[in-house]
Amino acid sequence: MNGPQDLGGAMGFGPVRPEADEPVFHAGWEARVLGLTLAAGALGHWNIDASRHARESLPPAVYHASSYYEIWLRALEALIERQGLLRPDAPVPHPRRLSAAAVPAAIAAGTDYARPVAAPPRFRRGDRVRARNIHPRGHTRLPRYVRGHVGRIEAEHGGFILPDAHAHGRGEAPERLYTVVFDGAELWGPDAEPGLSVSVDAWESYLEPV
Amino acid sequence: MNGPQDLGGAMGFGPVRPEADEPVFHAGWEARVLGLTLAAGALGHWNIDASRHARESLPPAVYHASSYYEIWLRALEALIERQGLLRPDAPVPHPRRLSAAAVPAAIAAGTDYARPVAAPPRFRRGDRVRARNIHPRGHTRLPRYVRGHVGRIEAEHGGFILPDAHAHGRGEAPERLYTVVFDGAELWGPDAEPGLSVSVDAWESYLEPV
Amino acid sequence: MPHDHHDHPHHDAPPDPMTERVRRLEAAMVAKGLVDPAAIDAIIETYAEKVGPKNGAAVVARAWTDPDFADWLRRDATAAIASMGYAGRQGEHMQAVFNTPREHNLVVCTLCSCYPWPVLGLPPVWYKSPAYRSRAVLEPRSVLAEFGLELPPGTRIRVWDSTAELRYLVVPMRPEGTEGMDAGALAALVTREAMIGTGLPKVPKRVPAGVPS
Amino acid sequence: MPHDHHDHPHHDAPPDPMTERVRRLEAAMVAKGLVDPAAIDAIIETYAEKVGPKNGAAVVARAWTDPDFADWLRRDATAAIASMGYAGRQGEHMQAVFNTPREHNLVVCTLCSCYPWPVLGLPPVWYKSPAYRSRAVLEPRSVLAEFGLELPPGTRIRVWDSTAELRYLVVPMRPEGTEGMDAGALAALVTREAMIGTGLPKVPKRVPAGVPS
Repeated sequence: MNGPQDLGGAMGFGPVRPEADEPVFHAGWEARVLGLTLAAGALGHWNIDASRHARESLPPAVYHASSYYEIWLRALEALIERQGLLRPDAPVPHPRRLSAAAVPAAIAAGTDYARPVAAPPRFRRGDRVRARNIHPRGHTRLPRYVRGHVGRIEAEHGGFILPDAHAHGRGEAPERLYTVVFDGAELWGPDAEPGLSVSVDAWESYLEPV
Repeated sequence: MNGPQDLGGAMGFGPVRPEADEPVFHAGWEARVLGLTLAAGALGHWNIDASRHARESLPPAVYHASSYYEIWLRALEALIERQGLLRPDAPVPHPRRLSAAAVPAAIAAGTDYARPVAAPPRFRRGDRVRARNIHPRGHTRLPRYVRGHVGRIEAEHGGFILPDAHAHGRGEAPERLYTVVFDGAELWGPDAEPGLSVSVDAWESYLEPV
Repeated sequence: MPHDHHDHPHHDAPPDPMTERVRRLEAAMVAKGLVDPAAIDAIIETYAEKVGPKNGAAVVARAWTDPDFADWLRRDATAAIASMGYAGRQGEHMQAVFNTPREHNLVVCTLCSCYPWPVLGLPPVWYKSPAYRSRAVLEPRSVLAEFGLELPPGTRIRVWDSTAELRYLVVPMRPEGTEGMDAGALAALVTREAMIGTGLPKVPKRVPAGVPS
Repeated sequence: MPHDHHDHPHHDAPPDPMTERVRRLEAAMVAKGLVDPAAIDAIIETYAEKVGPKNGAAVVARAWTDPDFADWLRRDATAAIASMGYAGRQGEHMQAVFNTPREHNLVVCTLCSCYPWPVLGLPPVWYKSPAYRSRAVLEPRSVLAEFGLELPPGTRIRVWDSTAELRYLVVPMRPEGTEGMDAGALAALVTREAMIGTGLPKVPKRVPAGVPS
């Protein structure tokens, strides 16, 4: 979706403000939100794409006025509500509750997002491709600033779960993933900084041959 | 600028909510802001393009969290501050203060934004043109959703003050203005509603031949 | 002083922050001789009481009943509308766009809130809302549905994004069953929404005998 | 219970609204058996104390000192990095990108905050900020200037927008004057910013005698 998360090329946010000796968390509640989000994710009711979609689905005024962990918190609240996890009739405890003992292994394992794809790659390294001009109402990982623009395939990474399907309960629908490089002037025209190139990682259905 | 004002095609703002029997103002302060903005504009320190730029230059979080007249108020405050109109050494009263008696004539007169342009039009009705892929840091009236897309010249309106210059004290720099029509599928690809076309009014330097 | 009569629905409650903020700004501007409170009052009075969609409705009704005027409106909307006394601020460069059975017109300003003040008055909140501004150019049919307007599937939609100083007035099609009505009666059918494109004119209350509704 | 020990810098002040809101949510989730407070503590402890940019610095220093490892890192960063014990969540699919005199790499996630947790820990606030996310792809040179980094005009900038599950680690060029240093000493020069691309490695404090600084 063309939501508030799609920030590439937007203006008006002011300077970047690095913080010297920045702590990992700026308040105790931020740490709790991180922990709650990861632990709740382990329950299996949603995946990372659904989480991201919950965040980008916050009203833009809320998204822009919220700190990062506040966005996480609001999305977590929304996911819990949607799944009814706090309803009186939900079983207690949840059968997949993450135990403290299981945390190190869960973090160390992560989640493998790669999936085999039988069909041969549609594009090869060096091919010129156009990022499709799509404007889906749901989740996508093709940012608006590259849509309609022509780039070059730099690498093919094999199959990966497609977020556009996965975020909405439509399965993993794996597709090949490519790194596509765009010249700065192709993306930003005469206002591009000289000597710039920008790449995105794009699923095959995001691309069309030129 | 690619600021918070550039809303065409953005998602996440929810339904449009028409209000039955809507009053002209929803609070007394809204009416005062309208009046103050128009009266302050008559002082001659800024033009309509500078006003619009002051509004779109609000931080996106502020812009999105503010009601419309709140945006006007914040921009008015910023313009007054920038021009130093409330500084102790400013002359009192302002020599161009708008009197109540002059209000009807000022409103009735409006401002003629048309300007003669000697050069012949670069484009003719029916010409295919591309909206240029510009990303100026300052004010522009070419919305992001048409940039890079091909449309057709539907009308040529003669010369008009160029906002991109006028907003920034760079004179009127008049250029010919065109109505350019885009097919919905050209703008939005496969996600376009069928039977849609969208036009913008674009200055000559916003366009290039195809 | 009239400018002190802001609305105070609850005289025992403290004024809200925006009221206070605006009052302070106005006081400072008045003290510096930048604005005359009576001028503010006059501006407000103009848009609260004098200028509104009745002006545009009169223009549309005349276009429905006077083919020469309709032709003039099509060729030079600024002059045609000014001839009826509606001119000035935010209507300096007018364009009238005519609905047809094949194409419906819809007006938006995605970048701010451009709107033809002399014929429609000040824009409603929804016209200025991010929801309308973002969606009117992308999914106008969905937007129209939220206004209760379902166009035939074959009707094309033409959206006019007011990105310059041209201001658009939609001239809707004259409703059926209005053959015997004069311009005054017709104007009462022409809503603000019909002149933006988010609505259609009202159907006349009494259909003349013999005309199928 | 450790999860009750949120930071309370002022014990006499009421907790702030976010602290309260999170505490209420956690209490409800604990009551329903959705989360174990000790598991939350373990997650926090992992990222507050165990995982951080020191991991990535060790990877970079080894790449500087071990050509075979550098080659492996280039070909299969996930496996090469995992061989040093850094793997798992938000680092499942790693890619190392090497700065050269001709091209400088910069990593961003315009759509959220994708970041290689096993090698860099959790991202700093600026990395997640709208300012960085919006500008890194449009005007990286201006962004780098705000970090005090001025690249030679002839150096190209390559920005990697992390739009999928690949996570990027920038391998900066080894600073001059570090010829005699071992991997441990070199790792101390490798800042988090150098591995995102918004900085360069620190210059060694003591330049060996005879080597011009």
